Amino acid sequence: MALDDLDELYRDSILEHSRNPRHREQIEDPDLTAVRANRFCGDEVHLQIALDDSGRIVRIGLQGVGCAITQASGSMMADALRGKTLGEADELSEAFRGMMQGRDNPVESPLDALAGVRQVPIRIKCALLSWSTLDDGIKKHRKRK
Amino acid sequence: MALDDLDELYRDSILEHSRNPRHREQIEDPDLTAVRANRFCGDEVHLQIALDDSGRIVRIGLQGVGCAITQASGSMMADALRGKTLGEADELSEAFRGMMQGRDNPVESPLDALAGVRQVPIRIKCALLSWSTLDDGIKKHRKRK
Amino acid sequence: MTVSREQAPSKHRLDVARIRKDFPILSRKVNGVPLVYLDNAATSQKPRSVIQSLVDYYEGYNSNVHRGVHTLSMEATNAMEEARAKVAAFVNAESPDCIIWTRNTTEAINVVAKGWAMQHVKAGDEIVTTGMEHHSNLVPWQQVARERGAKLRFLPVAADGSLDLSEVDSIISARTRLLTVVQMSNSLGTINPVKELAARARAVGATVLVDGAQSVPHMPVDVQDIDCDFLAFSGHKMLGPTGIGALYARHEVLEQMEPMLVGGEMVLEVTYEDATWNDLPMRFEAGTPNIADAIGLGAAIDYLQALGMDQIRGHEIELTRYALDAFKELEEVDVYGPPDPQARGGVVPFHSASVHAHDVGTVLDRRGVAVRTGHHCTMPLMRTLGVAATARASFYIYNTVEEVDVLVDAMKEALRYFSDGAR
Amino acid sequence: MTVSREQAPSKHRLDVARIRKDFPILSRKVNGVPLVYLDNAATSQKPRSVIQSLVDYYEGYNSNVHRGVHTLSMEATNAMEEARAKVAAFVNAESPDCIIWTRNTTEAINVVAKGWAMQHVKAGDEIVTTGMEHHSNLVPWQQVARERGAKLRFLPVAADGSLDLSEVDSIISARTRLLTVVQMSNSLGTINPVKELAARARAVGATVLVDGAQSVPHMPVDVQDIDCDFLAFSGHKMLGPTGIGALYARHEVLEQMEPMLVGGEMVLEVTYEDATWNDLPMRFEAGTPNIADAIGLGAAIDYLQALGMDQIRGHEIELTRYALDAFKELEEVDVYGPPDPQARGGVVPFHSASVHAHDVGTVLDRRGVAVRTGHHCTMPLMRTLGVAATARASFYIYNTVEEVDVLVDAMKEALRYFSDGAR
Ligand SMILES: Cc1ncc(COP(=O)(O)O)c(C=O)c1O
Ligand SMILES: Cc1ncc(COP(=O)(O)O)c(C=O)c1O
Repeated sequence: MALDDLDELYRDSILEHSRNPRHREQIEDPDLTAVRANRFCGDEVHLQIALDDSGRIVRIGLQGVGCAITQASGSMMADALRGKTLGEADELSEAFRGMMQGRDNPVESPLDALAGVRQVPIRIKCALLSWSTLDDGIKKHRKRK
Repeated sequence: MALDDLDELYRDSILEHSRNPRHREQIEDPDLTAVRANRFCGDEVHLQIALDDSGRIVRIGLQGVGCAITQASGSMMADALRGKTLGEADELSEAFRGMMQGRDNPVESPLDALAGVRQVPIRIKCALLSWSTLDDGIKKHRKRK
Repeated sequence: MTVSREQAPSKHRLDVARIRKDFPILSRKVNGVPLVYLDNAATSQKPRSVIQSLVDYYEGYNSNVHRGVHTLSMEATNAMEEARAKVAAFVNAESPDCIIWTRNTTEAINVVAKGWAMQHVKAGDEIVTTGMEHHSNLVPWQQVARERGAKLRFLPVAADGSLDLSEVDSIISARTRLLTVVQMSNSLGTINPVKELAARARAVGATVLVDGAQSVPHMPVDVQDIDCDFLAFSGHKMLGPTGIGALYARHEVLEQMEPMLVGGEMVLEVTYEDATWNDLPMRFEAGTPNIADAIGLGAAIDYLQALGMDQIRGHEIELTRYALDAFKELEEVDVYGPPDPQARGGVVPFHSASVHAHDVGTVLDRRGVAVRTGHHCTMPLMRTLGVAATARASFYIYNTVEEVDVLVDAMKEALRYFSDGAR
Repeated sequence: MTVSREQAPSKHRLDVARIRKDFPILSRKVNGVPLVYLDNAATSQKPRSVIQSLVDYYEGYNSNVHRGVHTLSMEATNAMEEARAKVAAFVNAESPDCIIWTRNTTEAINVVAKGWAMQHVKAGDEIVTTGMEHHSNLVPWQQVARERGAKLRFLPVAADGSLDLSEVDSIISARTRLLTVVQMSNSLGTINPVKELAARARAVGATVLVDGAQSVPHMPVDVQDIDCDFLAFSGHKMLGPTGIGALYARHEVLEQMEPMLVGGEMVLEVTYEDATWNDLPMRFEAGTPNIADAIGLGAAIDYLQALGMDQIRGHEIELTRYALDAFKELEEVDVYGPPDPQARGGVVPFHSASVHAHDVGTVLDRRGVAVRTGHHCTMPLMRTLGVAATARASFYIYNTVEEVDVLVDAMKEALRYFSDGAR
C-alpha cells in the first residue's frame, strides 16, 4: 500500500460509518440472531433481525466492538439489508464476499467503498465479519423452520 | 585425511592384528568379565581375565565382532595386559585414553600404532571399545570385593 | 501439478551436467579429491535456488507470521502459505489445510501416534506394519501398542528384500486399526505396494499411514491415488532445508485429532483456566513455525517439479541398474534388496564379510565417496538380514554413472587393502 | 563466556550505525518509506553473519549428522555440537549435554510438560505460574493440571504491570510441585524476579521452569545463578534462524525425563518389540535435527556476545526510557507495564480508546513502522487489563531514538486521522 492509499482504504464513508455506526440498538423478539467473534482481533458482532409478514427485513440490531473496518462494514450492511428478503440478503452477502475476494463483482453503493480493503489482505476478514454473522443467522433460521 | 593417510591410520600392525586377533579363546572360570557394545556400529566385545595368586593377569579372553580398528585395538590390549596387575592395567588404560584424546601421552609400542586413529575422530570410539570394556570389568571386580 | 508432470514426457532425460552446476557443494573437494556424494537417503544436497530462497527471506521479508498487520508479516505469511500450497499440490492433497508443518518425518509420525492413535487405538486392536520399518515408524507404535493395550503385527520381509505378502489376509484383519508402512525402504530400496495394502486396510476399516521419507523425494506420490489417511515426509531429503517436514492428513481424520503440542498460535480463545483450539491446520502448529525453511521447501518443490518426478525416477532406475551390474563383478560383496531396479529406489546397500562396513566407509571417504555405514536406523531388519552393519550408496538427481565407477573402484581398493597379505 | 562479558565494560555503548549495516533487511523500504522494524518481541532480524552461516553450511558441508563416517558428516556433526556448546555457555549451563534442540520456546515447554510433568506432577499437587504468561507457558500446564488432577495457581499482576507478590507465601507452598514463570513479559515488558521466586520454590521442594523467550535475547541470563531446572527460549527472537530453539534442563532432572518424541537417532537398541533410549541429550532429539539452523543459532550467539549482553540491555533501557517519555505527550494513549525502564525490557505496549489497535497497525505500516497488534498470545492478561488488543513496539540492538520518533509521529497521525472531523 503506497502512502496515499490510506484514504483509498479508509474512504470517507467508512470513517463516517465507523464513527457513527447505525442500528446499534438491541432488538427485542427478533426472528433471527447470531453472534460471531474474530477472536484474534478481539472483534465481536451481535446481530438481530426482525422480519415482517412478507418475510422482508424490517429491523436490524448490530452491536459489538471492532476496528474501523469491522464497524463500518457492519453499519453499511445493516443499512443495505433493510427491506430485503432473506434470499436477497443471501445474494448480497455472496456478491459482497465476491467483491472482497477480488472477483469482478459490482456491488451497490455505498458498499463498494469497502473494495479498498482488498489492498490490505489481512484486513479483509474485518470487512467480512458482519457478513459472516449474517450468513450464520440465516442458516440457523432456515434450519429451525 | 589426505589420500596417503590411509596407511597412517591402518598401520601394518593394525592390519595384522585385525586379521589375526589374539586371545580369542573364551576363558573358563575367569576372575573378571565384562561385555560392552557400540550399538551404533554393531560392534561388541566380550572380555574375560584370569589372575594369578599375586594378582597379575595370566590369561585373557576376548571375543566379539567389530571393524579393523576395534579388533586390532582389542588384540593389542590383550597382548599388553599380560603380566600386569589390575592397578597397572588401570594406568595403561588411562594412558591409552589420553593418547587417543590427543594429550601428549607416550604409550608403549605397539599400542602407539593406534595414534593414527586420532585423525579420524569418528573412529576413536572403535579404538576405545575394548579399553572401556576393561574399565567396566575392573570396576565391577573391585566392587564385588 | 499433474499438468507440469505431463508437460515433461517421461522419455526426457535429466540434464545432469546442468543440474550439477546448481549445487554449489558438488564442486567441493574432500581429502583432496572431488566429492562423490552418495549419502542421499540420509539427506540430500541443496540447489542454489533453495539456498537463495532462505537468503531472500532473511534479507528481504523476515517477520513472524499470522496476525501481524504490517507489510513484512503479510509477506512472510503469504510466502509460507504459498509453500504449504505447493507441498499440498506436490502430493496431490485435497487442500493446503491438510498439510501440517513438522520438523521431519519422525515428528510427523509422532503427531499421528500422539494425536490420533492414542485416542483411537483401543485395547485388543492391532497395528500392522512391516519388518523393514525405520525406527521412526516403529518405536512410536511400540509405545502406542504398550499404552493402549494393542498388538503390533508385522508383514515379514522376503529373502529378496520385498514384502512377503503370503499371510497378508490373516495379518490385515478386522482387528487392524492402523496400517503403517514405508513406501520406499531406506535400508533395502524396496518399493512397497502401498496402494494395494491401503485398499486391503480400508476394506477392513483401518486407517492408513505411509512413511514417505524416501519415496516423496524420488518418485511421484499421490495421496488420493494411494488413498491413505496420513503421509509423512522430510524436506531435507528432497532438496529442502533441514528442520522442515510435513504431515499430510486427510481432512476428516485431521478433525478427529488432538494436537500434540499446545501453546501460542494453536489456540482460539484462552482463559486462565481453559483454552479452545484454533482452526485447521494452525491447531497443530504451536509456537512460531519454521517460516524460512517452509519457504525453502517450497523452492525445493519448484526445482523438483521443473525436472519432473517421472524423469527423476527414471534417472535413478538407470543409476541403480548400473550400480547393481557393477557390483556383480565383486564376488566378495553382497548387495541387498530386490534385484529388479524397477522394484526399488536408488538405494544400494552392500556388505562384504572381509571388510567391516566402517572400514569400508573410511576407505571410501579417502576417495571422496560419501556413503552411510551402519544399521540405517533399521536394527530389527539388520538382525533379520544377519549383518550388524552395511554400507549404503544412495542416489539423486545429480549423481552420474562415473560416480558409481568411483564407488566401485574404491570398494575394490578396500577389498584389496584388507585382504590378507595385500601390502 | 563470563570473560567476554567482562571484557566489554557496561559503560560502552552499542555502535548502532555499524550494527545496522550488518542487517541487510534494514535498508529495505516498505510502502515507499524506510522500514522501521519495531516487532522484535515477535521475531528479530538476522545479521549477515547468521545468514552466511547457513549459506556456508549448505554450500560447504551439508550432511546428516551422527554415525556418518564420511568427512561431510563429521564436519556437520562437529559444527552442530559446537553450536550446542555455544548455547550452553551463553546461558551458563553446566554442560552442553543439558541443551536440547527444539523448534522454539513452545516446543521446549511442551517437552517439559509431556516428558517431566506428566510423570512427576501428582493429584493434589499445585503448579504455580503468573497472570502474565504467554499462551505457550499456560496452555501446556492447563493440560497437565487437568490430566494429573493438579491445580493451577496464579501470582496476580499488579496495576503497574509488575507481579503482585503480597500473597506469594501462601501461593508457593508445600503443595507446589512446579513453578513456571516468564522472565520478561512479551505483553508488558515486566522483568520478573525469577531468582527470588526460584529460591522460594526450591525451599518448598518445587521444580522451576523459566520462560526465557524474551529475556535470553535481551539480557544476561545465567541458569546457575537463577538456580532453575529448566529454561526455554527461541533462536528466532535472538538473531537466529526460524525453526530452532533450545531447552536447558539441569542434568539430574534430564535423567528423570521421558522423551516426548520417539524414533530414529534417540534410541540405542531396537528390536521388533522394544527399544531402549540413547544417551543424553540425543534421547530427546528424535529424527534428523535442524542442523543448519542450530549452526545459525551458534553464529547468532557469537554476534550477541561480541556486542555484550550488558551493553544490549543498556541500549534497550535507553530506548525504552525515550519511548515512555515520548508517549507521555500523547494524552489519549495509555502505555502499559512498569513505569521504570530498569524494571522492564524494551517492550512498549500502547492503546488508545479512539483508534482500534488494528487501525493503528495499518496507519503505522504506511509510515514503514512495523509493530504487532492484538492480544500478543496473552489473552487472559488482556482481559485483566480490560483491552481486547494493544499495539506493541519492541526494540533490539539496531533500533534508534530516531525510529522511536517516527513511531510516535505516526501514532499522532493515526489519532488525528480517526478523530472526528479530522478530514
Ligand atoms: C514470553 C514468551 N513465551 C513464549 C513465546 C513463544 O515463543 P515461540 O513462538 O518461539 O515458541 C513467546 C513468543 O512470542 C514469548 O514472548
Ligand atoms: C524410511 C524413513 N523413515 C523415516 C525417516 C526419518 O526421517 P527424519 O530423520 O527426517 O525424521 C527416514 C530417514 O532416515 C527414513 O529413511
